[in-house]
Amino acid sequence: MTDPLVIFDLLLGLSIVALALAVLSVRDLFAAIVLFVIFGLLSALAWVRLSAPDVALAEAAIGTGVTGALLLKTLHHLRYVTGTLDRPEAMNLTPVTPVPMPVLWVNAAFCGLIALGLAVAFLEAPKVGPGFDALVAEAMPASGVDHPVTAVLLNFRAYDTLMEVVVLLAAVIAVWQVERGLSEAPAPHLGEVWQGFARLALPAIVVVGTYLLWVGAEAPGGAFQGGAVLASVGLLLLLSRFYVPQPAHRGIARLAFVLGTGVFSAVALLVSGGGRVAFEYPLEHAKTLILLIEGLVTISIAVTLAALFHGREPVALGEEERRNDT
Amino acid sequence: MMLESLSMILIALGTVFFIAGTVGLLRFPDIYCRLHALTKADGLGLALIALGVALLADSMGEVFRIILIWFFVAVASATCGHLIARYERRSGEGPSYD
Amino acid sequence: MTTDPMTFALFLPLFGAMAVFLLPRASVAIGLASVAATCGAVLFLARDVLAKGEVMTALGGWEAPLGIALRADGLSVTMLSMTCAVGLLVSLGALDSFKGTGQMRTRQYFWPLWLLLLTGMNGVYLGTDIFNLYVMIEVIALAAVGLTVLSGTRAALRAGLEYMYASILGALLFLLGVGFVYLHVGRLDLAGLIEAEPSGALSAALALMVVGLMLKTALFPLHFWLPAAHANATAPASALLSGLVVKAALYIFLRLTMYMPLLDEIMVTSMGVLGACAVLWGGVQALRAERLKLLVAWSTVVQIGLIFIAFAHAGPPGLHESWKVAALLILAHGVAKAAMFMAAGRIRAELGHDIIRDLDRAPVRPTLAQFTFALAAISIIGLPPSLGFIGKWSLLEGAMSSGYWHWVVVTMIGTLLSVAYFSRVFAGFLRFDRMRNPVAEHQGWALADLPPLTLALAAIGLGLVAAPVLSFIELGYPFGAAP
Amino acid sequence: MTPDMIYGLTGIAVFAIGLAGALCAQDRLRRLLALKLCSMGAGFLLVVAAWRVPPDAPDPVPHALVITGIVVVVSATAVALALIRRLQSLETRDDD
Repeated sequence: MTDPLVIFDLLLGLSIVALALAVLSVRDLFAAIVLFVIFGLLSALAWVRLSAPDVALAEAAIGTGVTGALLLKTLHHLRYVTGTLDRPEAMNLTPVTPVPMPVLWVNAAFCGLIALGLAVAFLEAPKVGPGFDALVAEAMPASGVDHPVTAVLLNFRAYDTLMEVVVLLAAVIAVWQVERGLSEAPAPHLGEVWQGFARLALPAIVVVGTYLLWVGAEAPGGAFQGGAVLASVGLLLLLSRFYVPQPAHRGIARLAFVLGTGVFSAVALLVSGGGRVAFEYPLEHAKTLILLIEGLVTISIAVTLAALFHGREPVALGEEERRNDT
Repeated sequence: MMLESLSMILIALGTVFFIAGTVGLLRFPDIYCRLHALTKADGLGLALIALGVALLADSMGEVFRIILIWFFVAVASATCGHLIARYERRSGEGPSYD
Repeated sequence: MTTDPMTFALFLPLFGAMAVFLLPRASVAIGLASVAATCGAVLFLARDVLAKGEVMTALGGWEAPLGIALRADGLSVTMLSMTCAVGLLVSLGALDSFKGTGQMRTRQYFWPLWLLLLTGMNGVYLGTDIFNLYVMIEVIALAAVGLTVLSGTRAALRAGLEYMYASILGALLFLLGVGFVYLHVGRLDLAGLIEAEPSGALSAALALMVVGLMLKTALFPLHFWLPAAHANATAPASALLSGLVVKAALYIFLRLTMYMPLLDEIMVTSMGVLGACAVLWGGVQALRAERLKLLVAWSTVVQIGLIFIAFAHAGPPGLHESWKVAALLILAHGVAKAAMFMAAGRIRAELGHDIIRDLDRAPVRPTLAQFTFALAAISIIGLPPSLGFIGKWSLLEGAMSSGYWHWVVVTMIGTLLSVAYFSRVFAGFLRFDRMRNPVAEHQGWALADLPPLTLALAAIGLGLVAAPVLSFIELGYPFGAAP
Repeated sequence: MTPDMIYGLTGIAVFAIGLAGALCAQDRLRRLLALKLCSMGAGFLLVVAAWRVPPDAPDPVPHALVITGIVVVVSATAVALALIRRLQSLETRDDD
């Protein structure tokens, strides 16, 4: 008990658990989403305490920021569809049959037991376990970058990262597929003050996103955090109607979605040969290649996240019907 | 040492403002009063904390970034306050004067 | 450029998916070409594995604990070949299912999603790193959900959402398990797990990962999402989901049990018991199903249960043999079930419905599709000389020789049940007296019947070459041949 | 009492809460939120496992894994939300 910050940790941990409970128990869905966002931000704070600033940034930008926007947009759409847009008091969108109390208790007891078992297993495990520390430290000079997390993401475990971008690509294809022809809820009109704010914020966000990407080579930051921040540019543009997706833009959007994955996998394949395997960047070009991949992946992530927020594939009105008729 | 205690005092003062804002959020009767408490107190609280942290910064670059953060948070929270009040007024709930 | 076939088996479908997404108008040509090219890469890989037993590539040149390695042995090449071959035939079948301009958008989305699915599955079969496996099952999950809801009907969307929730939860349980593995072992490659000492954290990790995989592969009682999802998807999607996708999680499960020898009598037996419940419950539900595709979907639940019984049939001491029986059944089911779903889709397309009770009143007789269905059913019921028969026979033999008679009883009951529920369908196929106004010019077959027929014939024919298939599966087994 | 212990238990608690919610929540959106809680719990465990006593830098590999996990989960969330939107539109239209 030497460190007074332990009290802070305890308080933070308890608030996080309390917020998690509140997210599930509060009746209003809007409140649940807002509480979830707060929960995410406090978790990010906890991760800063655990000296994981990269993860905290990613969580705040993607796990909380973009996800929160996605959730709120969906809630708006659901309220529009069910005609409860102007009745905030209509908290549940669909009539929900309450779960009987005994079921709730059994469920709680079951999950409590699982938590107990996991907690015992966790406390039993070595305090500071073995890890990759030594291996990473040894391999860092050959990685081409100075920041360990970036080195792991873009070099040592680049294969994982490529597949992660593939997951994003799969998501945007699936979303376009699911939402084809879906009518859109009208965007709320937000007024001049907000428009002014958007004009001020847009260039600033671009700068911040680019900075995060650039600084990732030697300090916390990188493609994913930068991409998420840049995605918020897209969100602002879409919300403020400075940009309205047009059917004619589909081709370029598709290109932007696959740009990161395409260049990443092409580079991975092209560097191989002559005794080298896929993903094995030659040391003298490693930094350049990683920067190239990161930059393009950032663009793809930003566009993809913004497209996930927008949802539907922009299809000309009636195009779907026309095609079905012929 | 002097600088450190000064920054401590500033941060503590900022925290007091945040607590006052939170109390206002919980205790005030309608949305407009709550917004008033929240935005005022938080704006000032954040400014004090930013000042306190800036005193501890190593370089001018860091000070510059802290000022930027303060500026954007202030602008964003002002816009948010405006949006909330605007939504409330449009949905027909005027301020209550009793 | 590298000449490593494993890298190509991963990258070819990925490039194909991107090209198809960029050029939707050329989707059919590019899609078919990519699947065929992937088949070629797998053939090269099979040649390498035959020569060397196992093949490894450390991606990025970083050796295993730090980097991620690809590894192929007999089992993984068997799974890869099944995936690619079944995938190619389903792709050919999809040409007919999604033809016409009205289906243009469905077609345009089918191809990129299916190629991403192929990427993910190939990644699973070549993966050696448990976190990488987590990312791969997520690639599979998103693509599979996209395929489930391809028809866009309300029932399909509902089923797709349930499937999505089950997938996310299963993957997150697996991820938490990965966290516990790291906590205890400090590395994430499968090979590192062998040397790990047993501990609470490792048991927790194993339990979490196994439950997550059970949810993904739909083992009773975590099968709730499967029947609706597989029954409501379009025919090619159902064939892919039922024949291939559930096998990815099963494969990871088999791998984990090879590298994480923590399984004791209780755990293995409880797997078998859950499998037995799946066989019985799924059988009863299949008997009650009103629609043909729903019946086929329930039969998938039964077959998954059977695979788990096969895994457990000789207890922990027999694990080094019983995984082969499980692998054989996985292979048999993958081929036969894809054929069956496509045949069911063809029957539905010809009849306009797939209500089992009304099969015998149809004005048309899609004879070849019905024949294909019956052939696939032979393998799934387990009649000689099909591959399903060989699998079931080895199961029964192994269980009898190790004295686990209860598994014999359950398997026999399951077989009888499957005969019973498939008979409902055959009765509809074979009765002609209730047919209304037969359409004279209907030929009874179409070109689109050929891909499923090929698959069904393969399911039967593979039984005749079961011995070489078995010895191929054993190649490069990490713990050598049976002691 | 060290930070890793506190936050490790926090993570396990959050995962269990999310699991309970995912098993019995009725509302579709709420169930998704519960699953998101599960993902955060798993993230906590990995970040905690990477932690080293302060002068030592934490292990960067789990950090990279959690970042990957966050992106994967947001993708899955987006697809689930699209399904929810589409489904609600279909259901409301059919009810009329």
